[in-house]
Amino acid sequence: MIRLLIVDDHELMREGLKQLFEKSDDIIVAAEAATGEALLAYLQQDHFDLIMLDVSLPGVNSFELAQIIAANSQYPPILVLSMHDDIQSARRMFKAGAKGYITKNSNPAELIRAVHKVALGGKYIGSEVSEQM
Amino acid sequence: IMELGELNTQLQELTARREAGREEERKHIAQEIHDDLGQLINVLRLHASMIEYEYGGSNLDLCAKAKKMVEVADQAIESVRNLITQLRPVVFDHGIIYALECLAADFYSNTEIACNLEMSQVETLQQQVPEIESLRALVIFRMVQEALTNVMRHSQASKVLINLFFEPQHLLLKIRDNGLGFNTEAALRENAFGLIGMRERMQVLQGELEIISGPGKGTEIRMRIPINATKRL
Amino acid sequence: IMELGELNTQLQELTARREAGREEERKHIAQEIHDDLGQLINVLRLHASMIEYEYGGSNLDLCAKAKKMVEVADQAIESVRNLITQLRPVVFDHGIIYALECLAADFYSNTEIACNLEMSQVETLQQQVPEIESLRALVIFRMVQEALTNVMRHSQASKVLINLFFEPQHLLLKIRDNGLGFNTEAALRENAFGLIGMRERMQVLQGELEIISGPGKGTEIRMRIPINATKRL
Ligand SMILES: Nc1ncnc2c1ncn2[C@@H]1O[C@H](COP(=O)(O)OP(=O)(O)OP(=O)(O)O)[C@@H](O)[C@H]1O
Ligand SMILES: Nc1ncnc2c1ncn2[C@@H]1O[C@H](COP(=O)(O)OP(=O)(O)OP(=O)(O)O)[C@@H](O)[C@H]1O
Ligand SMILES: [K+]
Ligand SMILES: [Mg+2]
Ligand SMILES: [Mg+2]
Ligand SMILES: [Mg+2]
Repeated sequence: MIRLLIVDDHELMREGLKQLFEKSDDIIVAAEAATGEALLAYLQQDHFDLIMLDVSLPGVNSFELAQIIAANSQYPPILVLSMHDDIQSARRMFKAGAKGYITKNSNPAELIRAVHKVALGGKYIGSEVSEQM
Repeated sequence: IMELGELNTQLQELTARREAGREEERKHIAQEIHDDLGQLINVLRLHASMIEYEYGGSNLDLCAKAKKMVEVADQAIESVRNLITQLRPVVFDHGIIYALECLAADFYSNTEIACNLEMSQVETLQQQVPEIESLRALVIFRMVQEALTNVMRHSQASKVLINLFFEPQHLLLKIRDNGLGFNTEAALRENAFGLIGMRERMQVLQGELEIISGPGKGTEIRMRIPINATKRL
Repeated sequence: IMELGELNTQLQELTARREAGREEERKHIAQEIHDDLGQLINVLRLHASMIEYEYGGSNLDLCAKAKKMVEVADQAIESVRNLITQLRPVVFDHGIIYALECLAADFYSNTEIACNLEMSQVETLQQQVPEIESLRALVIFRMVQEALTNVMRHSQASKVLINLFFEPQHLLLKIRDNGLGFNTEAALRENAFGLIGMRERMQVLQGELEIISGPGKGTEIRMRIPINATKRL
């Protein structure tokens, strides 16, 4: 079972993602956070297999946040969720230590595939982004 | 009666404020489009694609409707992305170097004029450049944008080189094209508002601007900008 | 070396161009949001409500999803409307009188400072005012907006009166509040960019601006603007 922590400031987005992952037998949305602080607090309290991280949390430098999380080997890998499909932004987030990057308008099958891949220790680059490489 | 010098200072501040106000407005609108509209459209797309995913196999009509919605949502997302790029150059989020890299790449893909970005002492740059106050960086970015627009519209060049380097306390920036060139004095006499605007912005940055060109010689725009100017914008 | 007069003319044109450029940009973005995004979201909403209508009875899960999508689409449509109102004041579509009416109503509902709009010779106004070139009208609108912002921020007034009337070839516009008032000379000496910007815009319109105020006396801004100025903006 993959325990997923969803981080996005938009409630409707979190709700949609939760509905999607509910359909998948081996993924469970174990917690959701709307801010960077809530995310860090969850990481102290509980165990997760994957963080799905929105790059655009208000008032948060997502590059630095990813760096902090990636620097701690106790913490789960990060799959970045972004509105944008630009390679430069993906490169930056990988440089910060993220293991996956996928755009918010990806199809359910791809979202699920990305979660599996990164949670199991792999890397994932969303098709919209990798097409440009 | 006001003196010329006094008038000039006041006008510079006015220009700076106006420039800053305009960028603030752009930033605000881009943020609203991104945080609000963009997210809502992504949520719509997600639901539509879930319908397609779940019911697509069993119900053809529903599948077709859901597919259509996904397509429409994708168009809307594309439109949101374009608006945001127009409004909010990445310089706000990732600094001037990254912004210039994107600008050069976009310029090439829009115009097919080869556009290279050369930097020397990249480490010093990377260390010092983030310290440029973000509004200051944005003004620099807009000037490069304006110079490139001129290259596109007037130069008939086949390539343009953006050169960024670093002197203690100063950023040096050159934009050079291999196009037709022009008579700078004549252009300025004819109220070249693009160029005058660049000169004005440069005064705001307390830097220096040189425009070197002549018929048949291509054009080079040189800027020398203090990194930690005394005045904040 | 440039003369003061020459410099001034050039600066006025530069200001006019910049102001016009800024409004053009706003208009362009508003149009894109409206024509492109707005339409696409409406299409999405339509499809979602069709799914709800067709399948809602037989499938609870689908019904809930479709309902949700309609809700989200409605939010997105609201967001589009808000963006457009911010970007594109109604003056573009319905002329200055209507725009000022909206402005006064909005001002009252946002601040609870009573805001009345008085017009005399309304017929003449209605006939002549639509002829004001739309960019010119927009500049006037922005000045009233700026004056009202000052009333809100600085005056502590309980009411403000906007007075619009008509002289052959000129529009007269007064904004008077019953608030604290201020020392105009002192304010201008301290680089009052809002007021200086108003004066500058008025030069662009080739009109006259008077600011009448004093501690305890309330404030009155008077504008006299040629309707058919020789220069178009
Ligand atoms: N890179 C260039 N190559 C050739 N000619 C140029 C170049 N840059 C500027 N010019 C010339 O200088 C003139 C003035 O440029 P300027 O940017 O001030 O005005 P513009 O581009 O014509 O209009 P705008 O106000 O929209 O910028 C141009 O019309 C063009 O003739
Ligand atoms: N209606 C008013 N009632 C009282 N004081 C006013 C009024 N309008 C302007 N002032 C005074 O004049 C000053 C200058 O106004 P101005 O609009 O130039 O600047 P501001 O409103 O302080 O800042 P901004 O540049 O954002 O407009 C204000 O700070 C305020 O003290
Ligand atoms: K599940
Ligand atoms: Mg977000
Ligand atoms: Mg130009
Ligand atoms: Mg003000």
